[in-house]
Amino acid sequence: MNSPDLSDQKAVDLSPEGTAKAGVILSSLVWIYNWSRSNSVWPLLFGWACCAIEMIGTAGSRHDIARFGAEVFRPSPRQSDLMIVSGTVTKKMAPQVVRIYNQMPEPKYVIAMGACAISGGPFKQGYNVLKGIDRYIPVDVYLPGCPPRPEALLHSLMTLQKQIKRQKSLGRTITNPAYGEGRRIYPVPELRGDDLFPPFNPEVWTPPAKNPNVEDGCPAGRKSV
Amino acid sequence: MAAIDHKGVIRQFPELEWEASSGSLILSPEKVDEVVSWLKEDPAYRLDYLSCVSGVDYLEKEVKTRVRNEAGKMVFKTSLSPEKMEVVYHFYSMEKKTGPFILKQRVLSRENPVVTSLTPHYGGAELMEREVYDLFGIRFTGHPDLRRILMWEGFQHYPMRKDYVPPNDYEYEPTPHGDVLERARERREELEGQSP
Amino acid sequence: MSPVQTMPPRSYHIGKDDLGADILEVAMGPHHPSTHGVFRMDLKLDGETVVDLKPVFGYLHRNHEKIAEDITYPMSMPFTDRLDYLCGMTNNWAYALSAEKLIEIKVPERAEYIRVIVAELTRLVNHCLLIGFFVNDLGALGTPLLYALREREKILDLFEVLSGARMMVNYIRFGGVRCDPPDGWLKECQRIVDAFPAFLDEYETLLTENEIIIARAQNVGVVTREEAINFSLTGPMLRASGVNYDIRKVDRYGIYDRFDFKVPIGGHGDCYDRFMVRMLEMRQSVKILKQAIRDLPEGEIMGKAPKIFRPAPGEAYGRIEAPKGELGFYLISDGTPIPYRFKVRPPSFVNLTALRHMCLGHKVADAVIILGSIDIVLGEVDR
Amino acid sequence: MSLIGKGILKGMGVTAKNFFQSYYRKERLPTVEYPEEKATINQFSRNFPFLLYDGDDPVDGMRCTACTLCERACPPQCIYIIKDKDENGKAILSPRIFDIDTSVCMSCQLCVEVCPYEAIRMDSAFELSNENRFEGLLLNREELLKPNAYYHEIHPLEARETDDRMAAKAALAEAKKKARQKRARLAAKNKPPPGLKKTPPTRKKPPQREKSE
Repeated sequence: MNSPDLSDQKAVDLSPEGTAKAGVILSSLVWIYNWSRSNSVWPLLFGWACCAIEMIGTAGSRHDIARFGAEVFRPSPRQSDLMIVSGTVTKKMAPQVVRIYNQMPEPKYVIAMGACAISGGPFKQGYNVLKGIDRYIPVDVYLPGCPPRPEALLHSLMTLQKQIKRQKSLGRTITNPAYGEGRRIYPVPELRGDDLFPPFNPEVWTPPAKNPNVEDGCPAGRKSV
Repeated sequence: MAAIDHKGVIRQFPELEWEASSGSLILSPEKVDEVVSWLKEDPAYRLDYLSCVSGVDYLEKEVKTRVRNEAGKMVFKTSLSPEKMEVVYHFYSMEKKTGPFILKQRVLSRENPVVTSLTPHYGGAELMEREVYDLFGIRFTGHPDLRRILMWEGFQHYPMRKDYVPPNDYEYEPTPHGDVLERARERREELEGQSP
Repeated sequence: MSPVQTMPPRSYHIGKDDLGADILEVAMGPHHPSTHGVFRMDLKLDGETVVDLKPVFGYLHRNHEKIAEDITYPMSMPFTDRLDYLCGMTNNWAYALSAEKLIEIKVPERAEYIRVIVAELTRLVNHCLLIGFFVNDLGALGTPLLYALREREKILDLFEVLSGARMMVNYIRFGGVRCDPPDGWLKECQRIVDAFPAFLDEYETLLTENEIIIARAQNVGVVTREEAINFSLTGPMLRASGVNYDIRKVDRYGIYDRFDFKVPIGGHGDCYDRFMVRMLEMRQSVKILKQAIRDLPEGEIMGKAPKIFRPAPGEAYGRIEAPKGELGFYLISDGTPIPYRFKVRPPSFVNLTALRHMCLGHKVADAVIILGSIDIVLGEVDR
Repeated sequence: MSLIGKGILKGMGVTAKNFFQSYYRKERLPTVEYPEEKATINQFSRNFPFLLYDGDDPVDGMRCTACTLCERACPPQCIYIIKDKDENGKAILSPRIFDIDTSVCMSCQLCVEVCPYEAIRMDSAFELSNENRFEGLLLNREELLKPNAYYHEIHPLEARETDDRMAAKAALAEAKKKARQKRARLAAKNKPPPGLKKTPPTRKKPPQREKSE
């Protein structure tokens, strides 16, 4: 699985010196390309849980996500650029989410909206709740809140737009057709027994180092009954 | 809403037990069909609407009750309450606008609990009983389509039972407490053992 | 291909068609724009006719009940917001009502009135949004839903001033409500309630006489009176089938016996009736709201609740008329501050029992609107 | 049967009315142009908790005493507190570590309700979207501590009430302290037998005594 060069975070320098270095025509082409792409992010029309209602609210006339060029909610993953994971992903649902992600064309982005999508949130101690969708698919923007208000979703969209504008690569995403070899496809987890297998995809997520703050024997906290 | 008097049903079926503490009628699974169809048709009851079906799991445990001993003093007496499973039905009558009437099917086995389904009498019991089967493992005889409903096929245990231990998936916990802390540590050791 | 299963309560005999076509199995969902979330219908189709349907649940099973059996009674309150995430206030109230049955707490008058106000506002939010979704399923993409969202935002602003949050309000407490409405809230509420009938008139002009809605929704998904009772349907679903049963009238919980309102009843039990019953219920809610705002007394907002909620061993079942139907909480206490059993009786889950029965014999496009007319919210169906 | 299509035409009339009126009536065009315009939050909005401090120094003026009441009351268990220790290893009344995991927090406000020291409050900041899962969303003590002035800025009404309540509490404590001192002085003067000294004063006594003297 070779992923396209999307992770290059270096900003395009538009100052005279920068453009001289990159070539004026090429760098302005990159800029125009990124500008138009960031202003036509089409999200996937799919709601998981509570946050989906706020997502629909964002599409309503009060907050009007159309001002950001993202009002075209596509029901088909093959026509959308952005997956807003708006709600709790359960273990039963996780294989389907990865499958939908695999069907999306490149370049594709993921916003984990709300506590549940990031880490399982308030329901993380449930036996059927996945502790964060980033265990199986790469997430670009994390949006905390339970649920985040519509303006927060707009803010996360702006964060994503900034991220898109920073991208330097031009060639690969243009030359690669949507269903080309550069499409990121991740293995779909399986439901085995009581749990998902594998527990996470090491390609996109590894458990971070132990939180240095955490000490053994924290005094408070509930014990299961 | 007017409560329902239970004396009539006890008069009709004198062998039934009435649990006063919860105000419910205790049924053994064999009697269910007869009693429920009577309750549904009897003009004094007309329980035509089944509101809620819930499963309850009781582990074997010691209970302390205050009793008066021979000397007349109040003392604590420990007794062993047996393990049991219950399916609790809440009935109302839409016709007479009365209720609730609580009916409990009790089985004294957690290994292989079998009760009688009410689906032939009340179509609304279908999904609720399937849920009880899925989460508690109580099997309903006479149910047309008894499958897992909330969990996937192939799930091995019954998660709402009191002794169910969920799979350990605490790979990383920034703010762990109590049990979670312990389980997260176990999980971390397990993962570190796996990686070379 | 497996043979067609004809199961009670109603069976359809499918004659072999001229082309000898097979039965087609289609899994609709969990990612489908018109299943209102992560719900799946496994359909068996003969041509376009539904010959069997199996609902598949559990894609949003968040273990609310298991978590609630690990934490104390007051800590479960914010979780109830997330059951039916359109109607946080009524969920709070149903849970508080059941807990108040476990420990007798007298709720002060003012708190009761505030509860009625917020519950009826919730009903307005739910019904007008649901009708938006329903006609969206019919093909009216956007417009009615956008109007509904516009009105919803006004009511959510009220909730935000009152409780701090738009959806997950966590506002009602055992024995009362968390805080008093701030100055000017009632006035604003009055303004919005007064302006609401004008919106309803407009909404009705837009929708109720529309020939497409009439053609698509009438005589589709019919449930008769007896079937509705047998399937344990509640709420607008039940009343559309002609059963006069509203828990606000029957149980008279809270202070609903003080208000003058009517219960809209449908005559045919089809999708159009369910849609109209909700339309009419909104008008009744406005009526209740006007009376409640007028009569709201001064006084305390919290009753004498114990500091640590530790009920004596026992059980309680409390239910209210939530916008979707009967929402009940069945609590068993074993004398500790943690509930031994915490069971939710969700209205939309039970209402889904009738889905198969309603869809059999209809076209697959009708299955979509029948599901839309049931008014499900997956947070509540799967918990 | 009336004219077919009448209902549709009527509906189109409604949409046309909405369209044309959106040019001159505010309630027909409720759009809030968020990044340019102010967001629709009000002073009662809540999102995530923060810690309050008085004075200028965040750590010295911290109101939190690490009593862990909020930690216990938090339904999703997203608060993590470790008490501070002085040089001798004795626990002192302030937290050394106070973490809130905003990726778990459910904004339920139960921590605010249980806090007896008015130390934790709900923030209304919502522009928190982040590209960084662990560093960006786990808030530590320093990130959580905000001055009282900030509280007054975001929740003016609530902050005023809190300040009044705290002032009343402080006044009461001050009065009690004074009364205790006075009592001690009186006791020193009268030299009562040592047994009487230990009787705890009832709650209502101090102000009465002040009055009588």
